[in-house]
Amino acid sequence: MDQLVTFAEQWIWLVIALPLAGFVFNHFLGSRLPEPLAGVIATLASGSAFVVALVAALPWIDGGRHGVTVELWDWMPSIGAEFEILWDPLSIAMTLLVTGVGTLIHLYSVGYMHGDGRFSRYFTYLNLFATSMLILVLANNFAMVFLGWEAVGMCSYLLISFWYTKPVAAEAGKKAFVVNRIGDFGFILGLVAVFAFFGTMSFDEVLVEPGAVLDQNWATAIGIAFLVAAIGKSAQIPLYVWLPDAMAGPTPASALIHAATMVTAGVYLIARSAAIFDLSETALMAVATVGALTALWAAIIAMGQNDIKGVLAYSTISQLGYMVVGVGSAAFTAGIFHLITHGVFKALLFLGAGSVIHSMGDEQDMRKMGGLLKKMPVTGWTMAVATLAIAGIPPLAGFWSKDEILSAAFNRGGYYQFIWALGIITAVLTAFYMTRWFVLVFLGEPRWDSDAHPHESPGVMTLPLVLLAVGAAVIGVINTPWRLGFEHFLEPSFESIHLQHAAEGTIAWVIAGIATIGAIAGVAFGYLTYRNRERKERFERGASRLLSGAERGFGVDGFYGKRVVAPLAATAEASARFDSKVVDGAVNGLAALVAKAGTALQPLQSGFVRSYGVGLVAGTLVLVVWFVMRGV
Amino acid sequence: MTVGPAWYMLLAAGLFVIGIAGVLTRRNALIMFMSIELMLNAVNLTFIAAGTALGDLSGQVAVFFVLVVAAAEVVVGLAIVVAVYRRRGTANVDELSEMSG
Amino acid sequence: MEISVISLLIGVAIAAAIIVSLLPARRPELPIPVGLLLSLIPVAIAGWMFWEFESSAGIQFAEFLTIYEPWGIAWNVGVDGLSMPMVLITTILVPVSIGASSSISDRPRLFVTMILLLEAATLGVFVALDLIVFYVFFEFVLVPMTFLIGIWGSENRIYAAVKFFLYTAFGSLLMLGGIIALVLTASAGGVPSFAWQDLVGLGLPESTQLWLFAAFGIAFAIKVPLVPVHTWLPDAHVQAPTAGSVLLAGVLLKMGTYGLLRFNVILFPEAAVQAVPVMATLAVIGIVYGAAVAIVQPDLKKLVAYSSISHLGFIVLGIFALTGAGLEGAVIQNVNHAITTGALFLLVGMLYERRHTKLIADYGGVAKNAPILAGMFLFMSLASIGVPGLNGFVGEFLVLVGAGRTLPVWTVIAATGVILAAIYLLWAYQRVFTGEPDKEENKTIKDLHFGEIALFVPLVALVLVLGLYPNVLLEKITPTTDAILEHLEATTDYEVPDTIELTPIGEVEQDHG
Amino acid sequence: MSELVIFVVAGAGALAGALTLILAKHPVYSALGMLGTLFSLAVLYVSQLAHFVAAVQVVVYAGAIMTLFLFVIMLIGVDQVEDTSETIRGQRVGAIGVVAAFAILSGYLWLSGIFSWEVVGTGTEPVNGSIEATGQLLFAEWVLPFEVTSLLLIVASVGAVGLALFKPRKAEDE
Repeated sequence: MDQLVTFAEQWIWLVIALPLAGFVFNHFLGSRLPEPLAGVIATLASGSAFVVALVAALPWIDGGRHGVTVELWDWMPSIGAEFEILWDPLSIAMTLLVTGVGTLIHLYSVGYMHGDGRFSRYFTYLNLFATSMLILVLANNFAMVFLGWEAVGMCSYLLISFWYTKPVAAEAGKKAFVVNRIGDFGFILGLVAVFAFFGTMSFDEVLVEPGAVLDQNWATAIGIAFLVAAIGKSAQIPLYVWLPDAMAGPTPASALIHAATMVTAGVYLIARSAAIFDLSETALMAVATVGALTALWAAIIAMGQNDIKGVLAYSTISQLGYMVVGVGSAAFTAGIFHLITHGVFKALLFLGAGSVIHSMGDEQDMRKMGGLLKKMPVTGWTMAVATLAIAGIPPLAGFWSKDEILSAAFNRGGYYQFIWALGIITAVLTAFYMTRWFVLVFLGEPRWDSDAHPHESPGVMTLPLVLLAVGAAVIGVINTPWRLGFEHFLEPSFESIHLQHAAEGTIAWVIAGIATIGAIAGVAFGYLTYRNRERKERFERGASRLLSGAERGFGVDGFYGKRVVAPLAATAEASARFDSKVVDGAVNGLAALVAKAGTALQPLQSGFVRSYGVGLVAGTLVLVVWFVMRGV
Repeated sequence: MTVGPAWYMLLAAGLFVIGIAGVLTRRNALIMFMSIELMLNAVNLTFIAAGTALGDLSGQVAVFFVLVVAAAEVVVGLAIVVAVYRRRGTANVDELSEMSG
Repeated sequence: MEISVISLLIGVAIAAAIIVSLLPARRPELPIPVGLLLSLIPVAIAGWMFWEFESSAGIQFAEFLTIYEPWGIAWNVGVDGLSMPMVLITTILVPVSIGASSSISDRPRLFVTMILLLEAATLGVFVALDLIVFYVFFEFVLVPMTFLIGIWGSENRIYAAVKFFLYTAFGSLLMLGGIIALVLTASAGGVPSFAWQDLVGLGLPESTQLWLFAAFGIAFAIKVPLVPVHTWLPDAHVQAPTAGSVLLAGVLLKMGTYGLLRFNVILFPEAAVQAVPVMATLAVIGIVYGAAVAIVQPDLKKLVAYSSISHLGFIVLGIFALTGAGLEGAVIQNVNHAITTGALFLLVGMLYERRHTKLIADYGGVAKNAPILAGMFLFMSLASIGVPGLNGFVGEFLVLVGAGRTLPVWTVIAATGVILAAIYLLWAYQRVFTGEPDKEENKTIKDLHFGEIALFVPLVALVLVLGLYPNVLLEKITPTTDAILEHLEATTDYEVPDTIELTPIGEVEQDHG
Repeated sequence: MSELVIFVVAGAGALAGALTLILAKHPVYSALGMLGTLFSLAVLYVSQLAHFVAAVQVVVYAGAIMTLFLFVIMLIGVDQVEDTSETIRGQRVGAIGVVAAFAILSGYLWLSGIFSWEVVGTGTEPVNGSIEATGQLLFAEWVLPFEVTSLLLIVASVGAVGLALFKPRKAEDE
């Protein structure tokens, strides 16, 4: 074991360096390689990072072992920001998710991006994305987290606007970046405060015992600042608007953004700074509230979406809400657990959706699908698993993690039981809309356009689907109420914290039962409603206002456009006018004034020497008088 | 009876004022020039008188320097007058007002 | 007396200017390559200096030759942690800007001569420690720059050149008055000395310091420029040729921030402490206002110019945060901004050469045919926005966390500049480069050729090195900035806050857990 | 007593010459008036024991400079009679004003007695305006300014030659 720890200390930097090397290699040489090679190299880079991480993780698997830090080099020493890797259970879990799921997405992309003119460029971005996320999760100080944080934002910008010739894609990429920047604003303020009180950014000093430095108000303030950051990156209310638009990128990129990387960063940040949140009940409640509201709100919107990826996008937001509820209930392990399971099944869902879109000739409207299960059996059945997993049907992955969060929230009591209630409602809605999604796409009669020829995707794409489906089915076992393996594994990362544990005994069974019943009810209602055209139409008529509102996302984008962007643009316009008219006008006005004064004084310069002479003598006179007065 | 320096000063002042009047009222460049020379001479007179009165020979030395400067000035000034006359056919300064603003 | 390396550095720049000016007039293709080659010598010298530069606070490579003893004027030069980075980046930007001028066909010999003279003068500004020598160089910088704008600028060049000259000359005259007043006050009737070393820590009365601070401060504020004396900058940038813009943004503006630090803060510590609210407010206004105005600029070059105003605000904020991280951030941001904004101006210039327009609306979809150009623009934009890992972040972040301790409210407002920067640069990128090229001219636009890419190699390398390992600079800067803070603490009541003390929860709730 | 007589006579001569200078319509008369003033001043210098200066006054001023003046007057036309009517608006008023003011100021200063200082040298040890004394002072204490004046004269003569060589552009064109 000790050898493996040494291995981890010595070689863990490879986890970041390998994808980075893939990025550098493909960046300079990728475009000269034959098509699949760039993708293969990128996949290998990511995969080997996974292998290294897996081997390095072995000593920690049993739990109870503390993290090690590996310093690489100085960055900004005066603020305690070094390039330093923290290899502890939390970062191990994140790293394995990012590299593992990431590798499968890489592999899948080799098939999906086949024939794209910028094939190799896509893989450079993908590798860079993985690198950035790994920097984020492996960082041992807030500044380095922020480095990864911004870098994933940048990569998401590059990937979302990958097809930049489409104005929609370019716009979506920019929107993602800018909205994320609003969250970053919170992050920066949080970091500024951390530095102001701790004098360093290093986890070693900040997170060990923040209660010895911070007072109640500032603990809350820093918590809220980090919450704002998480709201931006993890697409919570009110900054979730970028995520649905992020669909404009290639579908596997969406999978990467939504499942393994990027959006989970916010949850990770809160979990990582658990020691600070632990000090402030207020901050935790704010987190839980944001999460619960987002989960519910996004689930409602997801019900009305007709875009195959749109449903998934809002479901991501909704599931992220669950994770935020988890960390907001101080059940940090539960939140991370859901992050992991969600990473697996959401990657699966997106890749499946990509497979469908791919085979349908870039058709994304679910109203033009249906009955694809027969044409695409592998995709269809893996999607069935994923749907049941996200719906929370036991014993699939989603059930365990979701139940853990809800149970913890209920167990925390008081206000959190209200949060729990919202969670249950969301769970029912989730089961419903995901079933609707599955039924519309894979069951029923074909509603394809005449020129569509759906077919099963190539093996390079279905292999990741199968692997992920297996994962989605079984990954829940790592943390069941009977054997809290994952929680135990993570515990060293949350040692000094009052972790909220799930309920035990009878109550646990009751809560699990309620959730299960809710999920089954949702699935059943969804299946029954959408499997039958008549009932479907009746339902859609009955709930038409809700559904059409949900389809438009309840006009939130328009509201922001009108109430936020437009006033901002007007202010900017006004500033520019002010600048050219008033500020510069004043300068030019002054210049004009001088010129005018010159013109006014021009006649004095008559050109007659004798006139000047008069002035000369008069001046001399004045001088002499002055001398006399001074008494020389 | 000796004449005190004050009288010399008065005489010099008179010459100086006359010189000013010449510069300001005459428009022949040569006469203006001579008026300036007159003013310089007035100043020279004060140097001499003061030097004598104070028993200091430096007053006379100062006159030498004024003289040299006056000579140099005359040389250049007259050259200018001649040059202008050759070009413009006049020594009337009122006609030379191109520098009017 | 041995000639020191600094005299050699400036001498080489002047010699290069002379050599270029003596090239035969009928060989117009010569000046640019010759100038480029010659301008590499100062890079080597400055690089050697940087290598040899020790990480300590004192003045290094100092040289002292009396010029006029009764007035205490001397060729008194040297570098410390504040000036060394600026000397280095100045020498690096000069060959880049000469290399970017291959399209100059009108009197190229004079053009290159002017750039080399500009280099000599700016180097002089950064190494001068005698106030008169500093002033002479500070003013002399105006001359070649005015010619660069006035001769090789675009349509409205005369207006811009005159505005630039008058505006900045006005400020420097105030400074000259300040210099004389300072030296007269300091010498108090004895033998005056214009040596900066003699003027540090005089303990002047506070009111005197405030007056002198204002005299110097206005000159530097115009140079930086701080709102509201910034309007010469957009005009100058828009009209200037590419090389002029690069050097203007990269080096000339830094003379302002450098001067604020070198003179205002160090010579008038009491006044500097007093002036913190004013200067910080101006800086923050500059950050937000510059960014807001930049968003809606229809002209790409003007947009970058306003972004400069915004970024320079960060530097000033960092200076007047008066904390270790703030000062470090300000100095390193000086360098970073020179690199990224210099590169952005280069790119705008290259776009202009291809399409002869600077209006954003005339572009669209350029990335399709010029992916390298687009990628470079995006890279430099991201560096400028302050994406971590690239250089812009280090300075901005250090400034923000440094200012957080002493100027929390200002910091919060300044941090919004981070959002706005993303908006204006990415929006500009979106409008210029993305989408389908719908205009005929944009469909045939050529990508960067080899020579152009070569210009960016040093800049990209610097962006990455300074983003990932800024310690190469920081370790040379920090001793000096620390010394400045010690000096402040020694001469005023000001105390650099260590960390802000709170009543920790741990103490309050001792019995709780 | 003799000094008083000399002062009155020479002073009157100087004033008369000066007035002639500025009032004569013809430049030649002006020059002659100037000449008179210079001679009168030389006389006054002698009475002030400034023998050498007086000699120089006659030789250089009256001899060289005035000759030069006369030469130029002849060169550019002796017959040029000046129109004395004033054409510049306000010039006459201004001129009279400042001249009067200057005169009044001088008179005031004279009356206020600031020139009536205690005479130091007279009677005890009169200054020696001889060539030796002057020369000794000039070449010892004042040697540097003296040398500089030589430079000035060279520059002046070079300038004069340059101006003389200058040809109107019209002539060049023809």
